[in-house]
Amino acid sequence: MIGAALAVLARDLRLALRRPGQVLQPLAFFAVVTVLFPLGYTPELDKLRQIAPGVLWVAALLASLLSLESLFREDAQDGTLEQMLLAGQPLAALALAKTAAHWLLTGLPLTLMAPVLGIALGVPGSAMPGILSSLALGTVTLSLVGAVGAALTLGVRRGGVLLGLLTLPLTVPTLVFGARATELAIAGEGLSGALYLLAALAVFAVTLAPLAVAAALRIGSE
Amino acid sequence: MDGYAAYLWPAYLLTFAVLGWNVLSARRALREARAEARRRIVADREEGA
Amino acid sequence: MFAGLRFAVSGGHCLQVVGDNGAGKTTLLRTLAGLLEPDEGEVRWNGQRVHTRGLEFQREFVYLGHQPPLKDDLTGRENLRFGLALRGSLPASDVEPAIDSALVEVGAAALGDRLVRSLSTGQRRRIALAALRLTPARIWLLDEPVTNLDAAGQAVVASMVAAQLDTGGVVVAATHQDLGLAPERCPRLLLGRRS
Amino acid sequence: MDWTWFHKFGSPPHVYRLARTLTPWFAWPAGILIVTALYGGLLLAPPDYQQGDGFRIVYVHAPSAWLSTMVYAVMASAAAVGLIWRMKVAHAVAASCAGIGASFTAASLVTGMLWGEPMWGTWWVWDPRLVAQLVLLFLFLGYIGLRSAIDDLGRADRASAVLAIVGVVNLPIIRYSVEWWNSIHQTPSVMKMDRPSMPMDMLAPLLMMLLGFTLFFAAVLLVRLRAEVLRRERGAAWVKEVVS
Repeated sequence: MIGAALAVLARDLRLALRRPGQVLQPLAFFAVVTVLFPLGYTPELDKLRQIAPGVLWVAALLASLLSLESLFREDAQDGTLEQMLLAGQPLAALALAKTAAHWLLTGLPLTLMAPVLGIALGVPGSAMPGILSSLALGTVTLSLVGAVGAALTLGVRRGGVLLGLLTLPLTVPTLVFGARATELAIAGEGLSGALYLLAALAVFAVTLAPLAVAAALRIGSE
Repeated sequence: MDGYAAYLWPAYLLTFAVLGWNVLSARRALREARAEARRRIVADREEGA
Repeated sequence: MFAGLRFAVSGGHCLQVVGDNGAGKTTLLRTLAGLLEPDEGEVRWNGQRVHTRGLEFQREFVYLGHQPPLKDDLTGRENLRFGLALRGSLPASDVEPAIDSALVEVGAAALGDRLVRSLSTGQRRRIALAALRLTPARIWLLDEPVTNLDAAGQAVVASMVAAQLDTGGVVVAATHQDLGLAPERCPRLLLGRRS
Repeated sequence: MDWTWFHKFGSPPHVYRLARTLTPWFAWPAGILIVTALYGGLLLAPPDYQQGDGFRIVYVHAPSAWLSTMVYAVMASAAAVGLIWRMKVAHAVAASCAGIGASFTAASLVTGMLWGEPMWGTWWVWDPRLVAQLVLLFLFLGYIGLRSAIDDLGRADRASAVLAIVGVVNLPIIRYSVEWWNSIHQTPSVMKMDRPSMPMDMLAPLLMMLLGFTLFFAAVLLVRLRAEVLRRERGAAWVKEVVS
């Protein structure tokens, strides 16, 4: 079972390396959305610093969501999803492996990029460790919750819009705790409370979301 | 109803409109489902004949 | 889709499913594989219901749909390696030799290191046949196994099916083409449109 | 243990007939309770010492808010039963709940805003309960959207069931996170009647409204369930009997 899950993870990473453009797209999206705020609001760093937590988190949320739409679609189209369904392995483990690949390819790069964008929003350097750790934890939950939505909307008309409608309300807790952690980091206060909550969400999602994804994938490939 | 009438009545009106809508739409759904089932029976009978 | 269908296949036997387009050949195979659930009735394997025995049963069969499950951006060999790792049926040291011999067997030795993207439909089918050859499963569920294959490829399928039956396996194939087996060994199941 | 009752609940004709028999038993008490509570709430209950007559919105706001959460819970439970025991009638119950739930969630939002405006002087305040209701409305809309986007009924039933279960698991977390968020940002909340002892003539109409709305939901659900079962079973022999 672990071997099969690792094989799925390795395959998805290898596929991403063969088409690096797909990995870069969510990152570019993240940057573009963040850059729009100074243009749409004000270039004054003092004011931008106040909205930086919300901007970073909403932009990361949307970037992660956009890339999730195709999480299972290609596998469904070329038949390898069915191959996984019939492999005699627990589907939840394979789903977790696919989500882990998604996090490594999207959540982690988004996290690493956030400090750079944070500088553009006037975030002080002392806040960077807090931003990195909160986003690293939060994007795990985002990938998992989004994977449930992606599995449910697999092969559905206008699946992208629906994916947003299904997934975004479920990401409210991550957004609340994540943005708060970032706010505290910028203010230079202790943020361990918010990080604990983010970690709890991530653990909860890792435990339950793969089961929901597996159920949804079985239903979707009928 | 001191100064609150302008808020109180719309709230009551809206809630009772929602109650009414629920009754009407449920009844309409049932009526339509029955009509549809009847049409199906007529169609089956004509096919059989 | 279809109703009133009842059949049994025992070890060493084949079942050839024939019928018009839309008669439900693929639906039947997918139901046997447990991908679809029958509205009524059940599929049994060794007396146990397939849908309650999910994972155990899945290791007993391999399903090959009419589209070979291959990733365009991987080579044939990488695809085969993934399929083996997914099933976990071979120890790591045996993987490469097994892949080599399977590729030779299906006449695709030269194709293994090319990206699947660059292969023709028939060549992809050959890679899929190599995957079938590599999977130790007693039941083969094959949807249109010989479509898009040239005469040599069809002969490969026929000999693979014969070998599978000789070892006591079961093959259920949906195809109109002859698999080169004696009729008593491979009865036909005709699916007709519901009239 | 005797499971025949369970299988009976899985049988569409039985459910259809049972729903038809039970509807008036819920509908009439619901109507009587709501009308009585209306009289008690608008005429008999004294004005609130702080909020004056404005507090009377509670008699329509609270029952709608209560129903919205309860309907979601009923919907998710029915969906879970349908998913686990493959009971088609349970899926029909879940499908019937969505529209009712969404309408009451919307009603509770608007009445909440109507309550808030005279208190806060603005139509929308980021009150945690309003926000939670808004998220609940999105959950209902997502459920309805997913259902309508899948053509195959069996798939739509099961996919939406997974969504409803995911939603109901998340709902407490969402509520908690919104409360937590509010406790940091300190917005005032007036939509609470959390006085230690609400006088009986204020409380009684509220309790009657809550019960009345619950029974009302049951009655509407039963009618919708009949429609849903008929739609799913058209062509079955028992349908001919009940409609002709």
